[in-house]
Amino acid sequence: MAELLSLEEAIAELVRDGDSVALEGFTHLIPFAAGHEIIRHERRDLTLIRMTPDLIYDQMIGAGCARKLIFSWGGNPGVGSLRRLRDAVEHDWPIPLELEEHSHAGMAARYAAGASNLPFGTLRGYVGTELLERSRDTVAEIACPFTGEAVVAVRALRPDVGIVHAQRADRQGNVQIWGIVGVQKEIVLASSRSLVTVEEVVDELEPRPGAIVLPSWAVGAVAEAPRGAHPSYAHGYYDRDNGFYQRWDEISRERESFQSWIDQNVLSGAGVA
Amino acid sequence: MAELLSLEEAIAELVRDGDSVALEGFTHLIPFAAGHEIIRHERRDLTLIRMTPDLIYDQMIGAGCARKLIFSWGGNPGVGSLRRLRDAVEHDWPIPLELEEHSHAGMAARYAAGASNLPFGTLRGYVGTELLERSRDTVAEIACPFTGEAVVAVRALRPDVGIVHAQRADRQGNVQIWGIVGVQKEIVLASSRSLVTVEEVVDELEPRPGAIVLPSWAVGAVAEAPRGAHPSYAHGYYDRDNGFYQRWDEISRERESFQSWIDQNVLSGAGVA
Amino acid sequence: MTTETEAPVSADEMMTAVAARALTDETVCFVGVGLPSTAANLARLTHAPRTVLVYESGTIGSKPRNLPLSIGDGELAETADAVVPVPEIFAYWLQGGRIDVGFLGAAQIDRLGNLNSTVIGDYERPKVRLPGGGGAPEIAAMAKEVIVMLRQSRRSFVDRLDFRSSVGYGDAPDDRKRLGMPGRGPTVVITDLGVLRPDPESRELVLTQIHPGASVEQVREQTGWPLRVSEELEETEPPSGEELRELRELRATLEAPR
Amino acid sequence: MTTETEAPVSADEMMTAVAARALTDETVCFVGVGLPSTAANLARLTHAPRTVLVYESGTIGSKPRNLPLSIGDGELAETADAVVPVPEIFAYWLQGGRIDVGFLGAAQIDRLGNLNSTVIGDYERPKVRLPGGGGAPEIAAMAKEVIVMLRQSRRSFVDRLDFRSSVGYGDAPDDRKRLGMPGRGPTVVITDLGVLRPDPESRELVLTQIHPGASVEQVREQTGWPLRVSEELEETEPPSGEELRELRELRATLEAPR
Repeated sequence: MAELLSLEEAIAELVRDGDSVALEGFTHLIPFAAGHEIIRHERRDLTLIRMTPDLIYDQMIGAGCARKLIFSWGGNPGVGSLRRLRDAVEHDWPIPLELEEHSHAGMAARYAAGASNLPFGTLRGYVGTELLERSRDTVAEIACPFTGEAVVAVRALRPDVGIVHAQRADRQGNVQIWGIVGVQKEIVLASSRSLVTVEEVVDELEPRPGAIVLPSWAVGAVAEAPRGAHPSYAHGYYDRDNGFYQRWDEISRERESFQSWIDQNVLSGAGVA
Repeated sequence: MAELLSLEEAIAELVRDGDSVALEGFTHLIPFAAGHEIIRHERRDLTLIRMTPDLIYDQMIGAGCARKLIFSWGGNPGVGSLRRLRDAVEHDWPIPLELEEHSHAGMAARYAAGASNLPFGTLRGYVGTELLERSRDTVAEIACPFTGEAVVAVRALRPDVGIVHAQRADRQGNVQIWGIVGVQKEIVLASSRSLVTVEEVVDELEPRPGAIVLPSWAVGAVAEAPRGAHPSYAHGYYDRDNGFYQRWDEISRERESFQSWIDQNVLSGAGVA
Repeated sequence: MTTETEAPVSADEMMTAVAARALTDETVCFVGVGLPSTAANLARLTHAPRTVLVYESGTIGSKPRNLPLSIGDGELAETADAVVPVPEIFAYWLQGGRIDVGFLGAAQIDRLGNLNSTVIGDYERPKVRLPGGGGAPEIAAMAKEVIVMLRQSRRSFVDRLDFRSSVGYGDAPDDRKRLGMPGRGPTVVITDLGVLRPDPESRELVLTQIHPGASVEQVREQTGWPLRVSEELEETEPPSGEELRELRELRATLEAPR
Repeated sequence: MTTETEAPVSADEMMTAVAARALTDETVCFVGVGLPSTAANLARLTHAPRTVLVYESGTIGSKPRNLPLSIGDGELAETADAVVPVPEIFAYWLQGGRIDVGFLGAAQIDRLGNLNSTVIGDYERPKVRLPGGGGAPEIAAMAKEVIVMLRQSRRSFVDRLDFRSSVGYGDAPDDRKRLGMPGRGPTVVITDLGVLRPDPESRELVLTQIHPGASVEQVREQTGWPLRVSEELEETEPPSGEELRELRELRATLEAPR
């Protein structure tokens, strides 16, 4: 049964220095509040895992939480670069950042393999690209034992901690997610420990079209975090704050402006931007 | 875009002698009407594929449609044996039946691999059982290229024709299924040609909790077949006819009683039992 | 609904009640139809209300009021916390290592708890073609532990299986480890005569419990190998009035028209 | 909403209109944000109303009224025929061979249509770290054909990519076949100056169409290899009044507060 914790308790308990941590949510339901709590807890040497690092990892990388990034597309969607990510890769600021780079299809297959307790996932991909050569530890060509055809194996991802945001949980800790469901289920099931932050805890999860439910006993902890996905969005609760994504380009441009934004909006505990 | 056809036209057009055909539906939404239409069309030498052959394949095997059966559990659920299946395997009546036998997990992985255009699926299974030895053409042990761990590869299933039953389609041929969704999506996507029989064709598919939609352009043909899953059930339309499943044990016990049931209930065109 | 509680306890009822007792609360059970489904639901309705029932049709957390005749009855979906596709139930949930207890039946069992549900006689020319493995091979491998339920006779408790559909302890005590099976294997075998458990060293099934009215001699007679009997053989507590009432009410839902 | 139709046609508008025209009706498009999404929606709102938009966030058949800024905006889910998990969109739909047209952008392209969206400079010590491959490597491999959109300059049309993120025609005309790629590869490359198409034999990109106001000289100057020009070079038809109006209305939804 999932424990109902405060966000602060949950991060303190679940995320340790040196952990591999996946905060997922494909554009939708990105767990910003949880990421900010990790910054406030000053966790270090994390291996951060996310298909699209997005602003949340730009912030965590700039704040010095990450030693390594496992990802597949590291831009600011519709806007441009992730400037803190680039500064870490191009200039080792604030510390060097090791990259493990995949395609979206590969990352999705790695998560699904992790959720399935398989050591690898299989796909047709990577062939002919330099991604294959760059990632020999986690991508390998294998032959079909029946047809001899070459396909690609990608190493399963089993993060130490998986964190997602969802719309709702009930008081028993059952979680309900609707709209774009991304890889939310896979992350919770693939990770050794898991946390779901939710917009609200309700008495009963009313069935909804397109909703999936993660049963309480498959979830580690649930923490209430209203607007916890802002500036991304929570379908049925609030829209994506496209303006903030555009402003981030300016905020994150210089180390100083970034630092002062983090100081005022994250470290002060004043809550999400 | 899916063609809207009559059931008779659809079977005439899609199912040919010698085809591999999967009529799926895991207990729920078993396409009985389509199976009966195949019997009426006197299709022969089919390779029938289904996780649970159930009464529909007992009928098709007894009627002489099948040369081979690919399956994982061949009983009458909650009742006992499939007597026509047994008669074919044990006494070659009406003709010999070749078996390709898997586990449920293996069949599900084979369908998913087919839908994914992969030559094989991967699972932990079969090891230590005689199923592995009996099915060398379709099951093989492979090693993880990263950890060296042994896992099992199962050959993908890509039936010539995939047939499922669903609750509804709209006039464009988009299909809606809810309740136990089984492997309905996988079969439609894994097969070269596909047919979805539906309880009714409606103007609009109103979203429903737990429903999935197969877009028209991913479906070959749609045919209206009210009560087309009887004696299995269609969630929201009618319940499972448990009494018929129990009576089938008697009907199918002798070749004569079976034959006369088929004559009166299928071949006469009088419709489903 | 009124149900008979004064009729004598049948063999099926004894097996079901004993199986239900083997479930502690908050256990996640992967359930097949028949006795296992009855037992898991009985546990849920008596001492283990938070037992989670997972059916291979993809329903997670089903709470049926009526016993299902098939693994995929509509009520299992209606009362479930979640319904997932069949490939997912096997990959993410069973293989993912999230099932505490798997229930299995079989036509034959051997002394190391291996099961046959495939054929009697030769595979190519069987005397009886049985339904086959279904979900059992992977349940036997992946569930954290397995409860086996079958009636005891020389035809079912055999020296040598006609076909090995599912692995108990294989051919030797450490075979599960060698085969890479994460689950512990069969921890209890419940029959109409008694209960057998694997010896902690050799993994050979040992009679540890005997039902009221059965004798050790009778159990030995119905076992196709020289049966070991525990030095601390216990007698099964008969089903209580509450167990019997709930059980008979449950079974009545199976026969009642819906 | 009123929109300007008298302003001169911008480079982005020209590219978008040309890309939209490349889509025939009932095409299933795998779409990324930015110009591709605008082009596919423009096609849907003009000559190809049954174009099916698939976004990598898992939305199938999205019919947005407002242009999405990100690949996963809520409106894409709300207006979709189906929303599926991300592993499924890549496995069953893209890899399953159900995508007719994939749209791709890039920072660099070479003469055989291979793309770089990963780094400028050395991978370990990049001058510019770009976002990376994302969905592109598998879209390039699996979509039945690929439409590439990028602005033409010596920095983008290069003799040698700094990194090969996605395969066009590899290093030789039959490389796609050798690599087991089911799709045909890039069939058209649309720039702000013109349109390039692969030579049927050598697969080298050839200038086949030039936009009004651009010259062959100018295109050659902005290409980092000796550019071949088709003997039947055509001039692009400028966007019609309807195309321009729909396009500007669409783009206005991107900037408008929601």
